[in-house]
Amino acid sequence: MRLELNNICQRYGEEDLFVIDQLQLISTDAVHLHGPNGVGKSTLMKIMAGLQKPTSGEVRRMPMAGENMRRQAVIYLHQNTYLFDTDVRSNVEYGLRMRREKNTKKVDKALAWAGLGHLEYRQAHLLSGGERQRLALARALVLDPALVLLDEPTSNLDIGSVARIEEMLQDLHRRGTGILLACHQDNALTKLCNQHWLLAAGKLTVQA
Amino acid sequence: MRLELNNICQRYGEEDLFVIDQLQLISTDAVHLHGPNGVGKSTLMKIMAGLQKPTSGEVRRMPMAGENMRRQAVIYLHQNTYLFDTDVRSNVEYGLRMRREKNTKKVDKALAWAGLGHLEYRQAHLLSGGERQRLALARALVLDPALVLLDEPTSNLDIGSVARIEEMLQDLHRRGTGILLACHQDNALTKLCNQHWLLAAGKLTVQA
Amino acid sequence: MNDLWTTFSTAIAQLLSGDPELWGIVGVSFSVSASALLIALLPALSAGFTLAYFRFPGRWVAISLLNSLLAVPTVVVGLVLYMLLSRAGPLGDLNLLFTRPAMIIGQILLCFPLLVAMSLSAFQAADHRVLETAKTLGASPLQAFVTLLFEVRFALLAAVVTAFGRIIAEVGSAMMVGGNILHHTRNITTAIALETGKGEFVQGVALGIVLLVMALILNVSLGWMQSHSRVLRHGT
Amino acid sequence: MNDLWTTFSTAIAQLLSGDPELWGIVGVSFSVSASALLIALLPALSAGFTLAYFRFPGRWVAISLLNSLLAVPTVVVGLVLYMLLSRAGPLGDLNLLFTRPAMIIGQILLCFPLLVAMSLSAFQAADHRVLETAKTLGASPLQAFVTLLFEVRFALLAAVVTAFGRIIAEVGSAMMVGGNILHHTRNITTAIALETGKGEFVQGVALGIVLLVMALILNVSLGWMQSHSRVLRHGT
Amino acid sequence: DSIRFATTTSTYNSGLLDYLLNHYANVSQTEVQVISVGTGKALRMAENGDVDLVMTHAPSAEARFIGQGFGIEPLGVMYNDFVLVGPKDDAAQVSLAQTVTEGLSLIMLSNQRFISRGDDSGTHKKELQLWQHLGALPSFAGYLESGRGMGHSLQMASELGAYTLTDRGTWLALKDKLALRLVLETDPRLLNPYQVILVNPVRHQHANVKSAREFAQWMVSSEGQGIIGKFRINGEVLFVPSAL
Ligand SMILES: Nc1ncnc2c1ncn2[C@@H]1O[C@H](COP(=O)(O)OP(=O)(O)OP(=O)(O)O)[C@@H](O)[C@H]1O
Ligand SMILES: Nc1ncnc2c1ncn2[C@@H]1O[C@H](COP(=O)(O)OP(=O)(O)OP(=O)(O)O)[C@@H](O)[C@H]1O
Ligand SMILES: [Mg+2]
Ligand SMILES: [Mg+2]
Repeated sequence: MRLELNNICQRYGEEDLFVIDQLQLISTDAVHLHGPNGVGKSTLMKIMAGLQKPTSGEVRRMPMAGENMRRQAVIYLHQNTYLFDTDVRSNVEYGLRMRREKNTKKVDKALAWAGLGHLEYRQAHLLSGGERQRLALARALVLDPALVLLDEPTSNLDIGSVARIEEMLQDLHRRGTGILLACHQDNALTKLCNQHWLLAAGKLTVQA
Repeated sequence: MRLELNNICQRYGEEDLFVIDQLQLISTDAVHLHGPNGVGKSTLMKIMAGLQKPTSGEVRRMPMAGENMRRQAVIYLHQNTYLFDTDVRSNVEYGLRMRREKNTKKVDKALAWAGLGHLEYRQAHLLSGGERQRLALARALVLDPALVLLDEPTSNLDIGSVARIEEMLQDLHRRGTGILLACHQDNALTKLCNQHWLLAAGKLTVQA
Repeated sequence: MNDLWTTFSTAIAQLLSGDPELWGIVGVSFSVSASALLIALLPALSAGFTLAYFRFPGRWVAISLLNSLLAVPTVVVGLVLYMLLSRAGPLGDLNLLFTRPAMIIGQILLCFPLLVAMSLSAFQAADHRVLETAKTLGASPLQAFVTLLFEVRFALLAAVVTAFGRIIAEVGSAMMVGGNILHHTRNITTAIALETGKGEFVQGVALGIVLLVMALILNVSLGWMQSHSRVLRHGT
Repeated sequence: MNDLWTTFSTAIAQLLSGDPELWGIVGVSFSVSASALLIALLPALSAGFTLAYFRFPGRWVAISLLNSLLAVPTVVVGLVLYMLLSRAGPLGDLNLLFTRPAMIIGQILLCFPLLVAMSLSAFQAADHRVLETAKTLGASPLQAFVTLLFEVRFALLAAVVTAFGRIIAEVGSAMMVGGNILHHTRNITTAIALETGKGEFVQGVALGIVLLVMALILNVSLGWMQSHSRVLRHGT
Repeated sequence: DSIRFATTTSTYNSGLLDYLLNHYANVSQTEVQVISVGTGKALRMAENGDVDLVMTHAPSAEARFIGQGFGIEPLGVMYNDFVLVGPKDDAAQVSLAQTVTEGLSLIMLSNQRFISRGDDSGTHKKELQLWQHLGALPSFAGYLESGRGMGHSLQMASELGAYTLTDRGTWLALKDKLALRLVLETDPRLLNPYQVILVNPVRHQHANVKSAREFAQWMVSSEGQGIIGKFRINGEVLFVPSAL
């Protein structure tokens, strides 16, 4: 999967938030997106995920040679996670249910991996900040996406959880999932990235 | 202001979340509360702020000698901030309005300090993650509280913002505000703390 | 009120003893209103959704009109429908006047704007991230819609209960296009109107209480379901 | 429908030319319903709030009863009130029967359960952090309540619009305790009932449309205010 | 086979029709579906062809209805009469009056309350006609237009201590519940004749004229007339058969 952005411009009212001529993200990338608050990181990611239309410009998704197209293409993880008003387990099952897949083993694995196995029947709205964050990750990653756009996924996580997620992402990435990570801190997760993008003053700079 | 907890026990269903025999927080403290996800940090802070009744035990607030009691006693800052459905400025003014205080200067200062001066008339629900976080801090700190309980206040902040908030808290603390900070990362803010509490496995340990 | 109590207990005793006439009347009320509600529900929810999530020219006018339609008396809706269904009217050949299907159509017209208005308000209050989360996790537009319905289910339940109340309690349209014909189109409210017209107020109130009791049974079952599936929401 | 159009335009022309009889009837409708709504509003919101945020024995029964009251025909409410206000009734000495205050009381009884039910649903859908945030920032319980009202204002507006629709469109209670006395208690809906009874169907519809137009004016102004104070909510 | 029969509330609410139809069921398979509404509404429904026959008591409106070709074969079925009722103390002393005209003028001159139905019904038309004999339409302060049916107007008169004109049937059916008494009756001007009229099949081909005619004929037959004459409430005769 290859995501291509051409001549993207996002403007609110009179001001341009950012202008990006050319950008691409492919399944073998692992990118750390950073930049000051309010610069437009979340907006950019939502545009890339197709959840928001940019003021102008186009976003294209293209398959890569020999790719399995059954995989959910691009998943965006909200900075501030929304959990469905059911229990933990059925939140994780959500995406699978949408594509009419029943795979108890996958769900169990994701729950265990997110450290939520003992909470599987707790109502999601009761969870603690970190538990919510981990549930949202599990819910996305169980779908085995081609590209995953993570918006501050570690903001509420303890160090153990961060390490666990790093492992999991590493594994996904090795199996061919592209990763875009917006994150203010430097931690195990950002170290996993092989590219760094800086969004600042309305411009995106691709760093080493 | 002195906050005293006696024989607090919080239980959900069959399980005790935590049991704390004795704990106190005074205006000269600056405490870093840490512990793994889901251990009960947020719950404890809400109990201390009087927003939630513990299953058993009592929370007492006592004035200290010569203290100015007009100050808003204890403020809890949600881990996941709720902003009122108005603009940025009137969010900051909220607490002052509640105590019928009109103080444009204070509000201006808080806005400037939070780096939101240029956004003062933007609708709060449009803000970015970091901007929300800073607005919530400004809204609380403008009230000059005796104790402030901050639940992951830096989770969405860039490094510059963290530094700015550290400065501000330092200033408040010097002028007599007690601070309790739940935070998973170690950063400028946690370094400001002179006490460390560890909540783990249902017990609170006060560290050096 | 002693009077009332006797009549009411007689009415309930009649119900319990299976008095076919009274049960027939109750049956007309509930079957007509339930049919109307079921038929109107999905189109109304879709309309509410469209108004909540799509910006189009005339949207604002549509919402204002909708709210205003709530202020139209049921008898006026009945009158308009009567004029359409009357032999002298454009749809006279359908032979629907003074039948239950005509009553159902009237009640559909009555509950539709209410359901749209209330579901619109429910959808507007819903978190915008619901649809975004559903979509990004691979839900089709229809699936995302269903997810949204689920997330706002309590508000929708309130809408359904209110709409049901509106139509089961209405008399204007039922009288106008149903005709209050015994054994055919007489329902609880037209029967009440009849009794009241005769000066049999107590009988009227007793029938009203029968309706209340039936609604109570319905609501208690609903409430029971609800209270057994719901825990209060907290925020951290 | 040509017929209808003529009558309707006559009715509107009468309104515009300041026909005192028609304006008088419109005035009774709006003043009675607005008074009822204003009086019922605050108690109803408080009741809705109490039901949403406090657990007490009987809460669940109260909610079920409330929802069931929505299914009680307006004429039954009118009948009960009639029996109370009648000379032979316990409140006969107040001499309220067949006056506007009696109509107002009837409509208060009618909109109260609806307002409670809908505000309850609005409060339940509200984020639990609203009250917590208000409290922690120093709001008194009353101030926190007002903050909550503000946060759910769109849902409450929907409740008010629906309740207004219910009472301005109702005829049962107005007829029963008002009595449809010309120049005194005749409002739009009882006038419609009268015209309909005469077989003047078109006149009835025209009056209904007058009501619709008045409601439309009200709603358009409300909608205008709303659309000029509201931007769509996004989530990041 | 069924027919739709629109009739005034006064005949339906008194129970006469149920009584009559119970007997008719013995002699005919035809189901008679009764729609009881005001005179104006009944004639309007017949005009639209939504019913097959009507029975009303408003001679002038009926004449117009037939004249315009909406109805055929009017048959006088029965009559009862109107009476003046008023508060128990009869403050205007109407009971001393010899004629209804005199009674009404007493009410007007003593400015007592009078409830007019104001609904264009047969009763209302009769009342206006009676006032006309006094010269002008009434405009005294006590004259209230209720705009409601007979039962409700009687209730209102009772509540307000007012006079009103009512048909005897409704009065007999309700009088136990009212704080009113009969103050004037048996003036020839107070006669209240009921007619059945069939819907004109030329205008409405679908109308079930055959069964409707059968039913109308039965009502004016000696059998039907006998049954009407036997109908009583609390031992009092309500309707006098007039076809034989
Ligand atoms: N509809 C809108 N109108 C005006 N401004 C808007 C609108 N929506 C978003 N914004 C602004 O756009 C900016 C970018 O928001 P975005 O959430 O993309 O920032 P971000 O880079 O993710 O910041 P953070 O690191 O704080 O999460 C913010 O300043 C926000 O207030
Ligand atoms: N009503 C409830 N019933 C059962 N469990 C609950 C309830 N409310 C909260 N919990 C559980 O209590 C635990 C403590 O939650 P809390 O938010 O206090 O944790 P925390 O220490 O703040 O975690 P984090 O670091 O992730 O924010 C969580 O596991 C949560 O699921
Ligand atoms: Mg962001
Ligand atoms: Mg927490």
